[in-house]
Amino acid sequence: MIGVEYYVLLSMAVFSIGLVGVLTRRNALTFLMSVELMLNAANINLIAFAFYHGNLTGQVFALFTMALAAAEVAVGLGIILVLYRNFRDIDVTVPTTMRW
Amino acid sequence: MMIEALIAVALVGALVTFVAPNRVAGKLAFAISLVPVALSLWLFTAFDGSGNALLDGTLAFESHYEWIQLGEYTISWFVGLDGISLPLVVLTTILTSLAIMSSWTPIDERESQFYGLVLFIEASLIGVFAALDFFLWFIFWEAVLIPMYLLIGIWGGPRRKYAAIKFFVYTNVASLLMFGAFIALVFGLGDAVTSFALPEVTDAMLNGGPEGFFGLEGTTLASVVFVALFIGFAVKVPVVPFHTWLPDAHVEAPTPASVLLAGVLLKMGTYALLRFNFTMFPDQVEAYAVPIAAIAVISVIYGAMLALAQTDLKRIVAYSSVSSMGYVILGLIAYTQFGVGGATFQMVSHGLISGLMFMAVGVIYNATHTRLVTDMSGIADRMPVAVGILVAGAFGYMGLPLMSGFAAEYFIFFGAFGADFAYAPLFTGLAMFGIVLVAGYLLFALQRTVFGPYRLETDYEVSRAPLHDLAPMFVLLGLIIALGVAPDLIFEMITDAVDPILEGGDL
Amino acid sequence: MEGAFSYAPAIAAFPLVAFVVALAFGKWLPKKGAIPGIAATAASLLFSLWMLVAVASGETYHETLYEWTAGEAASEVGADGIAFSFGLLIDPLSALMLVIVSLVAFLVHVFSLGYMNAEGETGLPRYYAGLGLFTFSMLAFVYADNLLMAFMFFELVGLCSYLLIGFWFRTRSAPSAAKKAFLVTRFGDYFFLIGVVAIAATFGTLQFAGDQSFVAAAETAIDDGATLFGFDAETWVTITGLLVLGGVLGKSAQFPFHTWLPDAMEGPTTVSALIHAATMVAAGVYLVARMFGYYALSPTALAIIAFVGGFTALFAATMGVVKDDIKQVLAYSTISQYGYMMLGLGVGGYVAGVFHLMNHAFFKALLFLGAGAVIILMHHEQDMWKMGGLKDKAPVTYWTFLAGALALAGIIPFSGFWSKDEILYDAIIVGLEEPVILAAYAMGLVAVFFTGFYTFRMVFLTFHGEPRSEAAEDPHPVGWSVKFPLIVLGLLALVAGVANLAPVAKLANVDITFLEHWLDGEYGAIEGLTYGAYGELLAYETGVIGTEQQTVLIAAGLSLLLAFSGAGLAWKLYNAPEPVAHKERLGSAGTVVEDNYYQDEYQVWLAEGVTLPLARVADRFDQTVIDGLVNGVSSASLFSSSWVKRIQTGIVTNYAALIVAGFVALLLGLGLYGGWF
Amino acid sequence: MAIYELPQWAALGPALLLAATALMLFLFDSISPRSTNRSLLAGTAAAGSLASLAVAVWFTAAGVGTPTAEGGRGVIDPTHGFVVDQLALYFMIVVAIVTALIVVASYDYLVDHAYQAEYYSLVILAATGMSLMAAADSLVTIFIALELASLPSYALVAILKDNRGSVEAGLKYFLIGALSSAIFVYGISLVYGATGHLELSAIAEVITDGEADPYGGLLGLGLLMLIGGVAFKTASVPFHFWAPEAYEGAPAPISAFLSSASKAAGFVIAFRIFTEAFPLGEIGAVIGFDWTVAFIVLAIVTMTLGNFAAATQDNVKRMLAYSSIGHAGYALIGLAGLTVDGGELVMGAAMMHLLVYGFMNTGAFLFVALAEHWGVGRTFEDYNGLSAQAPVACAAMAVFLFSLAGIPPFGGFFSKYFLFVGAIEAAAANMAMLVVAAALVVNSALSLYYYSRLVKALWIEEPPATRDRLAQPTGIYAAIVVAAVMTIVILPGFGPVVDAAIGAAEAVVG
Repeated sequence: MIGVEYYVLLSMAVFSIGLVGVLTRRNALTFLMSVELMLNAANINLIAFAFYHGNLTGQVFALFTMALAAAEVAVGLGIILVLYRNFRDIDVTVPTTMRW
Repeated sequence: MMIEALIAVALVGALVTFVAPNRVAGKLAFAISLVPVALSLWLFTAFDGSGNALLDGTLAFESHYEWIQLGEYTISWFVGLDGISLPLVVLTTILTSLAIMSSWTPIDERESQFYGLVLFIEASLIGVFAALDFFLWFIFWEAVLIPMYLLIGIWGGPRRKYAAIKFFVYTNVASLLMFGAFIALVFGLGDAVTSFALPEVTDAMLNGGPEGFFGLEGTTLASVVFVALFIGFAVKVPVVPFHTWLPDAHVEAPTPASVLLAGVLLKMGTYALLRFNFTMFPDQVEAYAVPIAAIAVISVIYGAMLALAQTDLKRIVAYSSVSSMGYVILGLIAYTQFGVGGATFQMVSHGLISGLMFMAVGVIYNATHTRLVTDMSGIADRMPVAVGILVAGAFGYMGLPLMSGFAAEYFIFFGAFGADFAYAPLFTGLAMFGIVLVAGYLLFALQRTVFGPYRLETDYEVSRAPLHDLAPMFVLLGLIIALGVAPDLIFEMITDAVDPILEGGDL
Repeated sequence: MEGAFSYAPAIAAFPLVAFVVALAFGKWLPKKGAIPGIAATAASLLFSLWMLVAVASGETYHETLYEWTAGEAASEVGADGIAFSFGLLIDPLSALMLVIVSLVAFLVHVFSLGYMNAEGETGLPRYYAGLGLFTFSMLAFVYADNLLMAFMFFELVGLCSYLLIGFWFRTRSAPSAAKKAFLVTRFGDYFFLIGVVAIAATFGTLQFAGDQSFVAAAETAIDDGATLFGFDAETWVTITGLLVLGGVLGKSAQFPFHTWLPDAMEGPTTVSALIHAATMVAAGVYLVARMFGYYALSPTALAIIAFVGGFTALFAATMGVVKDDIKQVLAYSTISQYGYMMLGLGVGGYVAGVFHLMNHAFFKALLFLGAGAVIILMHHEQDMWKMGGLKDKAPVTYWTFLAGALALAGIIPFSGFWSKDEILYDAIIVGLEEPVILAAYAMGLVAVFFTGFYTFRMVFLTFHGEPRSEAAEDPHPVGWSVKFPLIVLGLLALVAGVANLAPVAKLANVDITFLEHWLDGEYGAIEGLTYGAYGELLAYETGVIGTEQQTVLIAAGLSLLLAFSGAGLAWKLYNAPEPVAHKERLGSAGTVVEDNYYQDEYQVWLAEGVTLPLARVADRFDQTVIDGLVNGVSSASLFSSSWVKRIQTGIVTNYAALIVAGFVALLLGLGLYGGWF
Repeated sequence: MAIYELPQWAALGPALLLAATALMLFLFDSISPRSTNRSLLAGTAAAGSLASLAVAVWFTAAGVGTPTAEGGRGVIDPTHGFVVDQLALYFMIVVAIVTALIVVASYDYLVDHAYQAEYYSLVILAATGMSLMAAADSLVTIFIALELASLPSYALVAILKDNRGSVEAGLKYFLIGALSSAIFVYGISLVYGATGHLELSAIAEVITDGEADPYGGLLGLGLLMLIGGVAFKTASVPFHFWAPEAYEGAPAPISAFLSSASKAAGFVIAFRIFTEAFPLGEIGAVIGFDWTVAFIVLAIVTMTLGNFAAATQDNVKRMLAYSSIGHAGYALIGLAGLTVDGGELVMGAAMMHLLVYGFMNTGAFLFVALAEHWGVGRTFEDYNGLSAQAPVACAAMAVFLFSLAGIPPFGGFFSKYFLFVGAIEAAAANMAMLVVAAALVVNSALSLYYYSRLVKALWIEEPPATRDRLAQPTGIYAAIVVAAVMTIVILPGFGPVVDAAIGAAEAVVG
């Protein structure tokens, strides 16, 4: 029987990994993946807490989150596509026509 | 409903003028503006009010409707006139008409917009003087900014953009400060007030005063608010050292805008000072009498000194306004019947005289296209009548007896000399030295510009001014002399409204 | 005669109407507005004479006609309301002055026909309008019944002088002179106005006459030993009196405010005549006479008046000695003569002062109009060295001018002698007790010598000897409109002295001091405004040398002696076919005198060397510091703005980093605030 | 009103109508994919949003959400996770208004644009999401509605596929959005962990009962993360970085949509979450501080940064973008000024501001849309002297700008000055609010400067010699004029607005 705090630690680790990815990676796809990691960190929490609190709300919500994440990825990929078409690159630091 | 009619006519007139074709805009606007004049004159004759609007005097043409319920506070459409505001309303309508006529010559582009804005200003100004609910009053107070900003910005001189934005932002910041202070006061008054109606607030202030707010003692709060309000209004007046927007605005503004700016807009500041600081805070007035008197004296002398150093006719008149407004402050702080009444009288008088001066300078400028004292000389040779009026106006400004300026200044001096605060006679004597300085810079300017051998580099022949440029000035001159010979035309109703203030409301 | 006074307002109204008519329609009128002016002043003269008769028949008039405004004002002595009104006060003094003013104004109008119209001046409507307004203001001032009304018309007189002195505005000098005249007198009026305000605020009334007058109030205050504005009553009366005196010194061109007067010669000579004889300059002295009761309450004020008067008399006379321009000489003589009047009033010689005011009005008007005639003769040449020999060519002008000169020099039996002698007599009898007054008397006495000298220097240079320019060879003829006023005034200059032959009366013990009786209210006067009443107020001791008769003789003898010696010296030096200048004999003193003791210099320096630079400094301070602060705020915020927006680098990863950073900062901040760590 | 005949779920009518409209548009698109029948599409969309508006107004008038005590029909729970009270209806109205305006304007803006149907359906879908956000009262529904609003917005911003600006904007918006929603969800998970519930009322109960006390840290962290998510939606510091680019790059109507409706929706969830789930006082007892502190800081920083950055922009659209960040800062005062015992005045003022903002800011962006339609350029200089050619539109723009600056006689004056009033009132309880008030003064002065800069360009500057005459697209003109008229007439008619807003505020506070 593993205490909930371990799950929390795990999710925090995953979240941090995702965050670091977001901050360091310049490839749009990697960026996207990192965000997914962060979302899944949240899911871990939700499920763990659902188990801990003994109600299913968290688990259900986790399912919603996954679905939304998928939708998000879909939109994201579309945007990355046009990004590539316009900038011939998917480096997120390239498009800087608008600043200041 | 007369006041609503007054405002409505001006507003509708503004809209009509906006869409009218440029050719007819000027004449049309003038024709429209005659209606408010007639109305206000009728108000003047039908005036049946007595006492002070804020101190449960009987209001003339009052109308009061609830408008907004903001939490436990009511905001209402609340207008009415008393002996202080009525003369200013009449001044506004008359000056607007004359300003419109005086701009037929100089304004030659986008006329319909120009005259529309002028009428819009008129509406707002009437509102400022008639409104008795703080929010309503503040709306009109701020609404004046937009048209004036555009008037200066579009039809102004070379540095018009700078001048316009300076005027706009500077006065708006002051308004915000003043607004915040007053709101804090209302909250500080607690349950004593349930609306923003000025009479109610005044009543609460005179009976009990604020309980205190954000940790401040009631009296401390009152003092803080008093100072904040004073600064907020001082910018509008303007009082040294908050005056620097004025010369720029005046110099750049087109003649009619200057006329309204000096003639009425400055009076908003002094009017507000009278209505707020000097009606609601008798104790603070007493406490701060000496510093305020000092400020007044500084405004008078310093403003006159600045005027002395100028070479641009308009700048001279602009700075002289600072000086004249100093007299108003002196009269207010005197807190005697003649002092406060004279200050109010001076608002009207200075409105007429400065309007006349700006018109005269404008007429000369129309012909010479320069305002620099150094550029011209002996203009009297070419435009005798215009110069004659300019000289008359100048002497009016110097406070020549039998012109309204003398009456106003004499009332103020007399009222201030016998005032209760320390060294009142001394302050008065110092401030009075302004009458020498004003003569100095105006006569210097006259000698160098309109007199002496004719000199002006132009490639055309300077001709006499057209009648529709002169007519408004004759009207003003007539009014100035009328008020100078018979000040009681308005002074009686003014004092009638002033007395309650001095008695602290207990009548 | 009661009815007469109801027409009193018309006296001032006529010229006012003339002013309006001339201004509005002068262009289309024959003589460009001279006719209405002459008619109006003539009418005023007649009505004034009528008033004189009425007063002589024992009536007086003191009526408030129009309330300017009224209100509450807690005054220092208790009265808690005050009314400012226009009213008339017609008593012996004002009735007399009305006649003088309207007479001189009338004659000046007539003279103008010859001086202005005939010479084809332009802008005549403006000229006659100015004269009309001038006369109106002065007349209204003369019979004003309260100090404020007096001040108002006092100011209007200043305005008119400005307009008329600057009549030839196309020149450079005239506008400048006009400005100077107004500014200097305005400076005096500044004190005057403070005085008015102070008196009003102290006593709650500004009436000249009656129990409600401020004079009476002041008297009671002094008797009660009240404290006014922190001073004891008498000091306060002195202070306020001196403040009012400021206006007097300004208008009557007394030291140190005399500098505007010589420049005022830039105006048409007729205007000079009006200003000097009957209106502006006279107004000052008249004011002192008008509120003499108030000054009588304060010996200090009186002493100062006397001393200033005596000093000015001498001071101006010396300057008159070296002038070459005929009008300049007259100008300084005016200053000097008004010095005498001040001296007279200052020593309590109310009658003497008024007497001299009257005589001077006549002979000075005469002299100026004479000078005007000379200027016509000389084709507008004013330098006396270019004249000469006019005696035979223009006899009328010569003899009348001579009469005026004799009066001015104070040669018996011309009018000037009697009044000047009376002033000096009153001065010496007080002076024997009061050293200050004695000094004033001495100066006045010495001035007599100079007066005689410069007067006859002027006469000889102008009329005697050989013509020194072709203009003088064949003078331009003068018409009746010029001669008529000269003759009238000439006669007056000769006989006006009869009005008050005080020395004769004292010596021969005959009762012929008519003016004294007149002013003492024997025919009718208002309570408290009589010579006698003033006499009781006066605190002066008087003494005599030997008997009174001897004193009279000594005084008269001394002044006559000096006058004659002055005239004689002038005769010796200048009554030659080809007179030569003797200035260089004076050496350095001469140059100092020629430069008017550098009075103008220091006053111009005060205006342009001190005030103007100060103003410029203030302006620079305003532009840089105050306005700089305002602009500084805006530029500072704009600068910070351009800096703030830089954090929007455009690189999305930076955004992510900044978001996280900001979030962490918030976390830490609130964590610390919430005491998590 | 025959409202009881309607089933409970019908209370969500405004949102449902929008959803239906979106589906209809999809249907239409799938039937004839290549069709570019603009009038039909735009018409449908407009009709849908107007219908939603009408229903929302009707419900409000019918007294839905008004406490039964006051003769209203009380709060309605259409279904689990949603609540329809005055607050919900108020913001549904705001959303519907903005949607209608921008849809009408898009009619001209999208001339010869390939993806008409997609565009409109996405807009309406996003509007549906925002409308649902107004009614959601469970973290689940809130998150779903929020994503429903966000995902179409990403696509809309980038919809000009061949326009680098649009694509870049879309990318940045999406990336930041994704990050923010991740943080938001994580916050939710933590709150769930601390309380074991996702319905706001249930969370509140747990906190009030003190059962969450052991998890103070967890709860506090979660709370901050929720704030982060909200800050993203409302474009508040520090989650505002997407806004300038997104607004600048997006098609102008979309910028209007995002900066007005989306922001408003963000605020409604903020109001709901923090007032309902984390009651002041109790929450302070648990996590050590009241969240108002956070919002005070955010409000000051946001308004200051937004206005200062806007002051020296050259690109009009970007200036408006930053100014809308500044206004987010103003609206945040509505949360910062709350106190344990009430604060409906300040929160109501914030709501009024969001409503008026829905007109004036939308109008301003639509004017930019008009300028883009004309192709006059994007900078202030390019706008010089437009008034000579298009006086009506420029007059309307002047109205919007002065209203944004809070100058009477325009609607923006009241809402802004009521915020000021509210801030001062709140200062009685919390001195820090004085700083907020001071910041408001400084910022509105600065904003006056840059708004009038644009007025200057339009009205004062001389027009360039070479500029051919400008078209007058009906749709955009109509939208702009309507917005302008509303901005003006809302000032005299502000009474009802105040009542509605304060009522809405009372629904959640006190």
